[in-house]
Amino acid sequence: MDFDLSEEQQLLAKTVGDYRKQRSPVSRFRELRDAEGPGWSAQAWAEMGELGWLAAPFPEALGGLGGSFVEAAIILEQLGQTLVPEPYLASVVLGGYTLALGADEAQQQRYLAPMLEGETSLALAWAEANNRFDPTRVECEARPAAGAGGFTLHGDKRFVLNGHAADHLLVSATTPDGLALFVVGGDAPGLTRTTVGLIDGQRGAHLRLDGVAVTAAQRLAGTGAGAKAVLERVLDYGAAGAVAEGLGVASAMLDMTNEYLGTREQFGRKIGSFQALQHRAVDMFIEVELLRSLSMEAMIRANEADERERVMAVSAAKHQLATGGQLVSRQSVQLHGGVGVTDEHDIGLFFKRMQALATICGDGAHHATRYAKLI
Amino acid sequence: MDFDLSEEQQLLAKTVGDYRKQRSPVSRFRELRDAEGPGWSAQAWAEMGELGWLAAPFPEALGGLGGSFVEAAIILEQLGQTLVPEPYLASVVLGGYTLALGADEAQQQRYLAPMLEGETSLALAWAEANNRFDPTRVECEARPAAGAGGFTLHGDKRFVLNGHAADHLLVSATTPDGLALFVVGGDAPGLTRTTVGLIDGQRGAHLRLDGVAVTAAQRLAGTGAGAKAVLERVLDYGAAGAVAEGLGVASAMLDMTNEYLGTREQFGRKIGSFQALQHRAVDMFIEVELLRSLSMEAMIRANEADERERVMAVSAAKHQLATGGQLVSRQSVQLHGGVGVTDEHDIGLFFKRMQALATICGDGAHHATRYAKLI
Amino acid sequence: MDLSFTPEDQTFREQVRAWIADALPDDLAVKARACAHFTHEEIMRWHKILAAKGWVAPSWPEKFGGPGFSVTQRFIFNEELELAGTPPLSPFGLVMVAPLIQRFGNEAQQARFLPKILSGEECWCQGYSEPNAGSDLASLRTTAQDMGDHFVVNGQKTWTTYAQHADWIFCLVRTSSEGKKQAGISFLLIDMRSEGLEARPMLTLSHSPAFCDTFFDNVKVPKDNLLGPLNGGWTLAKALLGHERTLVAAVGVVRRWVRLAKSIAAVQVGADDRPLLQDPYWRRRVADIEMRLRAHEMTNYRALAEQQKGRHPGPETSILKVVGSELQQRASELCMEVMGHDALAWLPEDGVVPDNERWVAPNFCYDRAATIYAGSNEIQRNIIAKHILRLPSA
Amino acid sequence: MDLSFTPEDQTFREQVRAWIADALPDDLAVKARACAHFTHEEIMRWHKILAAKGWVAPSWPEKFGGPGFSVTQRFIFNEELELAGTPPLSPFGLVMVAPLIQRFGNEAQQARFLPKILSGEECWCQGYSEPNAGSDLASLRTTAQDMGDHFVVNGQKTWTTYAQHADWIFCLVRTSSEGKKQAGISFLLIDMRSEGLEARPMLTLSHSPAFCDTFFDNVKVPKDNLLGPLNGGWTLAKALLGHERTLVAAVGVVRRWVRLAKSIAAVQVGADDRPLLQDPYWRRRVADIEMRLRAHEMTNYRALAEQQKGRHPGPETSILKVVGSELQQRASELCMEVMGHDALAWLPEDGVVPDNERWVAPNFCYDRAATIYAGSNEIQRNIIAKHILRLPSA
Repeated sequence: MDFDLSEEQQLLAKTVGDYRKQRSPVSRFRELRDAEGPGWSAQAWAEMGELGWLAAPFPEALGGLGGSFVEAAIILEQLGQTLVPEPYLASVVLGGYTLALGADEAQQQRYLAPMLEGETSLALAWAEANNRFDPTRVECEARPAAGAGGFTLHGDKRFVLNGHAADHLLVSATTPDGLALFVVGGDAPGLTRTTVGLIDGQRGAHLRLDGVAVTAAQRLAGTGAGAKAVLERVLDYGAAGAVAEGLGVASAMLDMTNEYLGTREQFGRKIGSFQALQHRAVDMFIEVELLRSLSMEAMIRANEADERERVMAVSAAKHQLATGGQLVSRQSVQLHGGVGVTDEHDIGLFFKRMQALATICGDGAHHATRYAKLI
Repeated sequence: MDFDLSEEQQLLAKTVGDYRKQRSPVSRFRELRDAEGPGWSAQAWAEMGELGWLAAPFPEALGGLGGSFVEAAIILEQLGQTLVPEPYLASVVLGGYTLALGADEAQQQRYLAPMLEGETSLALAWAEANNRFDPTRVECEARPAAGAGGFTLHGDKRFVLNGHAADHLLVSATTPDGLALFVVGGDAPGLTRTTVGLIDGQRGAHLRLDGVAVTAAQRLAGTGAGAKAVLERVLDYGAAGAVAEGLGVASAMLDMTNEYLGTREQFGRKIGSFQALQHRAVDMFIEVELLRSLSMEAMIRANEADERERVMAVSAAKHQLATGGQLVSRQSVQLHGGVGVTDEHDIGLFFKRMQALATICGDGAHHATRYAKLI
Repeated sequence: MDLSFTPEDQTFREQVRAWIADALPDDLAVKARACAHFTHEEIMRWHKILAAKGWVAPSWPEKFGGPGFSVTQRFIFNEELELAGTPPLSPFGLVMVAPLIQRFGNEAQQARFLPKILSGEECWCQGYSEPNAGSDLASLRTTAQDMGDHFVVNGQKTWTTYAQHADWIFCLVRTSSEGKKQAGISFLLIDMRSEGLEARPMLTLSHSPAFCDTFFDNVKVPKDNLLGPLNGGWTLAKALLGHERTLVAAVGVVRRWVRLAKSIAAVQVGADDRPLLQDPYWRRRVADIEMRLRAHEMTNYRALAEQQKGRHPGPETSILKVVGSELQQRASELCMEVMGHDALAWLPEDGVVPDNERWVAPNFCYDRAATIYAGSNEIQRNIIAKHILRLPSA
Repeated sequence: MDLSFTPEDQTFREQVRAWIADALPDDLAVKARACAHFTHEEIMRWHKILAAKGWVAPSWPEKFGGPGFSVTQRFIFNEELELAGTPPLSPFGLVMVAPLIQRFGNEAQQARFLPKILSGEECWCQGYSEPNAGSDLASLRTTAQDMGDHFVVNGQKTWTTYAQHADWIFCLVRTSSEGKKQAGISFLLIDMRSEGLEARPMLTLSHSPAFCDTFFDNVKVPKDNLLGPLNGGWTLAKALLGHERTLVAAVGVVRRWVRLAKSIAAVQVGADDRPLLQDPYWRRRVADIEMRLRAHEMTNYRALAEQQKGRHPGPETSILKVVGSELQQRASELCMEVMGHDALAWLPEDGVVPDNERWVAPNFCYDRAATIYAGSNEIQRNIIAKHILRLPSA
């Protein structure tokens, strides 16, 4: 039983922390949000590649730095604290792990390696109109094409994180022999990407696949139960990643709120001296600490292939994000009073990011139901 | 739209209120609880009969005073405020309404009339081990006996309120042609009554019916769907009655707690001056007022034969008792601190009565589920 | 006790319903069904339709142009407007300043202001809060200096809702620094086109410019525009607080949000391929809110019944703001939840999400203000603790 | 980071489990399975069995008779005891006063008291709270007057748990009225058989005589029984508070209650003729508590890991009491709920309700104290606000 980070991990946390404070404060997120464009910077992405953050969690055999998901979680928690907008969760966790677990070596070489360098970015297209957070219920079809093992893809994908900007999209579809995953280029003929504004000020895309032709080499090596297992594991990494980033968001909100309580005056006193507000702040603190505990467990157990252990740890953590994390978020706005509901104050940006993270990779009800099946 | 009581009703509330303050303070309940015996006094019951309280809600044709269920609710709210232990809910509401709705004239004359005078008391035996608050799922059997329409009753009934003391027990059982209700004398051969201590310090009984012989005249006039409809309506009266009594309990607890907050000192100040405790008291006040609103609606709609309107009003109110009422109860103990968890302080007696009332005639989960089916 | 409506009330209800169905323009009816935000122009268009019918100010006395509704009729009327989802009228003129002008204004002020509020010719906004006077309203610093025949106003108001559309603003200003801080406050009516007055719209969490920072730089205000006595503004503010309380019970809003949640849940498919609304878990979630809404509605009825009998509002009215605003948030949170992935969309184009989901996310964000404005819920709880429960002060 | 146990730890766990299965007397094992209350006699019987094995005081240093467990072993050991549901040992001697005697006592005191605590020959209770000093402990009024070679103690303690079974009581008493009220308090060890000392048992909500009013009427206490410095008792009290905090995390209790709720829900039949545990609503209710318990357990592990490294407890330890006690209440409330009608029964005879339900109602009632004792949760929140969040004082 040891909750300490290794020295390397502590250094990583510090490096990312320094970077986001100096190079990517909240004002940077706000500028990118309000500007035309993808909402994030390719240059910053390339820098993250150079710094090794994108490769950190992957084994050396795949071009990674030999870390584990813990490294990704450490980075995400830091990025959450100033709302760094680069698509770490979408591209490294959802995209990267899909390739790491589901692709063959050639595919990893071709699609994963350049992403780890920060040269490209990825997206995972799994959500559909009728699958309510279950990645294995897929209406998108992969119809066998004439000739050597190719397919044409037909259907719609929704709310694809980083789908508007990704160079390569990983798309789930049903083949005659079961669920499969395909790599599709962002500029593939027959693919229409509609950029969708998200509640947190980031962007995503809806995809229309109107007979997109893919070759056998674009189908990820795993098939049938393989692709299903890959998707389930990847979405657990995604949920644990959202929890880690959400922990960063929640702890930043708690700090901002405590700071506000200690400076704002009404009725001739600091409002943080009012006992009812103090106890509210304590309740927020409790939820942050419980979220931290479960985030620690989830970032370790997300690596486990054993389904029960993994699912219970990840779902408990994601549910805590959607309940405790949301409590912190909503009470932070409340305790900021009038300024809290303006777009001018940063607290609202965190509030919206928390709302998005609570939904991404399954909301609280979804994860609680999943947990309840295993008790 | 009028929420005012009539002059007669106001007078009734005042009369009952004066009686319970002067003649039945909480100390009387405590004495009866700690003494051997049924836990209530036949003499007080006879007095209540003389005062007309037992007859108040029933039509004149049945020997009543021509009021409605509103009168019963007014009386119950008052009785709740000092935990008056006489079996008004069990005998007048559950027993009385079963006879009023389900019995023929001769049966009403024989069993209801003396109860309205306070000469006898009644009990309704509907709960069984496997029916989870649903009175229409009955395992108790009524087997046709040789000769003129009689039956023998076989089976077990549980947690029969006032079942230990009632002169006549109204028992549900399944006949070959459907659900039926029977009147059984407390001393009937084949009937075993086991007195069961209840959490609130009152008593009830488990019944074993081991071939209890009943004649055709002991079967209530309604049969099949009739008995089912009667039971469902009666349990709605019972639930609304529990709400009214629970409102009395909750408002007494709020008053006691406010009083304590205004007198108890710690850290050199009245503890009621601490803002966190003030806001807690406000939350209790809110729940009491919401309970009052729903109790008003339930006491009127309980009379409606239309199932949807009646069920929604009654179930919403009972659910509020089990949530808001329990919040008031639990926070009252909390705000009393150490003395609150001793048996010596009255607040704990109210706490236990609230717990019992929240369960009687269906708990919060039961009523919420019932409501949810109708939305 | 009687919870039913009379046959006359029922007839009235049918008349109102038929009239709304006929009078509400088609484009507004479409938006009403989608729980969309209405623009200022749309709101004022509906205001004028109601005004032409004589129904725009149901609570005004007849002598000022009210329709002479009984309290029950007012209740029915509002309920029908809410059920139809008609544009919510701006309350600042009709419901907030007008009753004060009626009660505290002189005849000249009544003649000058009331008809144009009624007709919709002039819109109002409220100048109360300041950057350092939110919950602690009496600490306001905007001053009005007495210059003989006029005042000169300097300072800043904030969170002035829709000031950018307003013709007039009613303000609390400091006219004296002597005595208790509540004692030196006056109530001024100020023309928004005055020189030195500027309203700068500010974005809210819903990304709509719902309120402004409003700056006063040597703004001249005629003495005629003082409402009520000099230094007596706090009394007017407190009188208004009572009005606001029933205004913010938000029964209609909550009911609309719950209905919306159900309409979304009837379409969104759950993990078992059934619509969420057929899943016991989601039915229970809806039921929990509906049961509490029912309790809140009954409490609101109790307050209305008191009003109808001309009695002082009972303690139950004090909880309306708190319960209503908290329910409003719960209901819009539920709408977000039933949407699943669609809750991620922000101000989406046509077709990105179903029509009835388009406005949920901004509503959800904007609703965070419900527990803050009109006296934050913390302040409301302080007031109840002190004035209703009479708990001791520190 | 590593959440696994070493192979050595696993072996230790198996040894402990096997020993308990063997050593726990049959009659106690039966009660353990039913989550029954254990009597004082039963608790002390188990104490002596553990003492004979050398395992009764896992956290004591070896030089005083501790078994030399590592922190992880202590954790595993406790977990196994909790899983087996063994009688909960009285904490007052072993966990509360003993560490203070070890840290603040002189050699004579250590030799006099520690061996008898270990063996179970002497039982202890705690004399802190007074009728007017509950949350505000420093306001205590029980006095110890210095008579040269002894003190004379006068006053009243209340909520002294199981004082009727105790041989000794450790007390906070006032030895000076000068300076801050915390400054004049001393820590005395008092023989319960002293003349003038009387413990009157008081019934709790669970109807068991769990605590006493304890009266001191000119009780003579030798000077040798002063623990720590004169007027330095507050330091000892604060040191003890840290101990209590991990004691009241209540992880084992909550886990036992949740397991009990599930065992009841596996038998109780719902409206659809299925056991409640197969109904998604009740599974979700259990899951909600289990998920929060998981968070609480992980937080407790974090605190243990800090302790293991010999570091000061982090801020996470401050929340253990609050979260644990609130979970404990939620879990016993859930037990009551799944029982349906059976929740009405009070201390039932054999056969009235299933065996595993018999003790639920008194447990539920007694658990109301969990958020009150050992520093009420309101006091805990005050402490966190001040010392962890460093929020300003009024």
